Amino acid sequence: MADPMRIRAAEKAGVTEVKVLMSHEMETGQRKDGAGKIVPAWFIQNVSFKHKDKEVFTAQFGTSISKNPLLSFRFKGAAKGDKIVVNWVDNHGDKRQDEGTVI
Amino acid sequence: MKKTKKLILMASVLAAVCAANPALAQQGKDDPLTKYRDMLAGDNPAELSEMKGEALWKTARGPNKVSLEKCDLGVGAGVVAGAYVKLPRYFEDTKMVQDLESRLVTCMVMLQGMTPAEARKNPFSSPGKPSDMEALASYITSQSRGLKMATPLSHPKEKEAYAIGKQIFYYRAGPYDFSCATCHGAPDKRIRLQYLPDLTNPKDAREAYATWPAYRVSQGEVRTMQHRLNDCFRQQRLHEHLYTSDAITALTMFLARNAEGATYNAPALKR
Amino acid sequence: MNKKKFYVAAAGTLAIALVGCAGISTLGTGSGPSDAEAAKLAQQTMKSSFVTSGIASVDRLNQDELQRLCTEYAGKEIPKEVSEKIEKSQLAAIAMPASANLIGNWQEGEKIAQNGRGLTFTDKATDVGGGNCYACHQIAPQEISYGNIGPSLYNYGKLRGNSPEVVEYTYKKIYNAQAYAACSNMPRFGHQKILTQAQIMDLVGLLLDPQSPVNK
Amino acid sequence: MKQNRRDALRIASIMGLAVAAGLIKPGDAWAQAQDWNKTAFDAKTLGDTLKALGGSNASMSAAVQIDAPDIAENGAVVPVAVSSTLANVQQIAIVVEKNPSALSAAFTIPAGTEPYVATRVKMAQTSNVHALVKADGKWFLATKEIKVTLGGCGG
Repeated sequence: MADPMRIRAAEKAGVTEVKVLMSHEMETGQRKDGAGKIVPAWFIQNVSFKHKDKEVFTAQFGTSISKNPLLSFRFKGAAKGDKIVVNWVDNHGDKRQDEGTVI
Repeated sequence: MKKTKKLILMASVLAAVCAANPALAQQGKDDPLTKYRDMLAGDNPAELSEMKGEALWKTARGPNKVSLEKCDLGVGAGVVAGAYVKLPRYFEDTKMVQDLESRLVTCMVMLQGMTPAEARKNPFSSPGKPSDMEALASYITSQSRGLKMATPLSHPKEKEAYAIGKQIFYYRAGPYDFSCATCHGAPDKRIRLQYLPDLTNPKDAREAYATWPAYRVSQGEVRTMQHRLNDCFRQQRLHEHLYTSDAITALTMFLARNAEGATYNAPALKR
Repeated sequence: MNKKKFYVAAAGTLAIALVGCAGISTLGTGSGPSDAEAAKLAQQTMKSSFVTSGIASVDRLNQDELQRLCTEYAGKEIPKEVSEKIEKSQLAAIAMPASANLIGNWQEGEKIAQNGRGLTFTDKATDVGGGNCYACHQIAPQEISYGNIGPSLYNYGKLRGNSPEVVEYTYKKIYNAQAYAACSNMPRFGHQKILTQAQIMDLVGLLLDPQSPVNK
Repeated sequence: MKQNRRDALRIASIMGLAVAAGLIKPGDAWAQAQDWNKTAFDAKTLGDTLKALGGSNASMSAAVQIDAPDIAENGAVVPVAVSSTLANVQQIAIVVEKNPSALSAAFTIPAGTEPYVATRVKMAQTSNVHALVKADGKWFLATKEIKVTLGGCGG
């Protein structure tokens, strides 16, 4: 099972900056293992951010996003104490949902 | 009067020389990597490892199905806060000087009932094979952040370890004739574009020790002091040391003690 | 752990705290072992702590005479008779190639200078190793990622020309830097069989060939 | 077209019922509903990437900014941030020209979300990095070269 994300969301003057670190190998499908065999691609493909059931940001990733991806964006309309729900799914269908609180 | 002025001037020049921090020079305007390092700062994937390590610390594991929450890291059973800045140290129960990872092996064996081989099974992660040890070390070290390095040097075994570590630091061997001091014995040196801490200089020694373990962006993992030294020996073209061996503990003792007074700030983020 | 004992330990720790600008070599080890005792203990400790791994066998810990002397004088001034003895013996051990022309292919030399692999416990015996010259030296100006443990070699040939003396010196210096500078940090690339004679000649080419980017 | 939309709505409501009935966890339903633009991620060039994202041409614009270092100490982790002063930004994409798959990531920016994103990409070698921004239905572009250096002991 995938490990939890670290979610930070801070509101300042009406704008909330969200920063998320996701725990994932993000294998490119280009790397060879010790025996010289190609390690198949394994990477997060979709990330979604919701605030009060409204999607405020989505991302599609390719194989060239760094291991343990960082994603940061800013949106308006959240208040301190609100929840941000983050979902990701990878190309194996593995997924993870975590929640952060706006501070 | 004139003499006094001259003395004051000399003293201030001396003070300035003492204060000149090679670590700051690394972040000078002329360092082309300043922007890269600045942009990475602040969002450290090591935090994922810290979270994982905390959960592992509290999870009942091993044949005895107990957590590590009663493990004595040197500052009392179960005390994690402030433990790392006082390691390595002599432990009465094992009659050994131990660093963090060596001590964790002891706790996994004594508390959780693992065999030493099980406890040492996967000290360094590789892609797809995460290491519990690295996660535990991330969590435990993070609980010393902001504290001053204060590795004890009073027990005869601690003094012996320090003295041995110092000898190892200067020991030249292998096909490259390298010692630790080859790369870490002079100020303001670089390999490629990476600054090398001068570990014979207290300022650098403090800064270097206080920033391990670190999330290595080149490896995508948190690497511990054991891994750092293991890889230094590899690059030195020596053979492989045993995980948590006495030689590594001694060298770590030498480095930790020379970092005396440093404000601990890890897990850090490095190339 | 006994609490009282701990406080005593802490007090001892404070007493040995670093003072001012003092270097680490002055840090007291109190009643710890003497340097000579510690050196002996260190040998034993290392022997019991290292294992043969891949191509790196435990005998790599055994020092030759030069390594022993350079360890002994680490951080100290080397007496003149010692450094002269080292340089003389190292110079005498240099093997010159059969070829009269020591200036090899600079393009190959550049690859060798870039390559930092070889002889570690994760390398294979069949891997072709490099010199990793850029780790310590500036060489061709196109490579911006270079170290500074050694001096800049940019314009090496332009500044020195390529007389037979310069060519021979350059070959021998790469082959065994200790022949000219006792206890230098630079590996003895030929002497320790890190590089082949042909590879060293290619590096001579990189440094001395007028067509090499080093001399442009 | 209308029919499709109605089907989509019906599927959405069925999914909603399944979630409500506890048959599917919210994450599952979400995961199954995701689109991943395979054509765009398979593209080798900036032009093909743009086409796959639904654009035909993109004009260079000073209103698109790439914040990234000139030199990266390691290609495995290169910080890149894209922002824009254009109005009504709908999408942002990051393209690394010399990577085997040029498109690193594509982002949607709904109304109320600022035209800004920061992430970290892998770069196989020194390359131009492009930021594509779709605003008011048109595509704009900014480009920056990032040098990737060799680092460390090299072994």
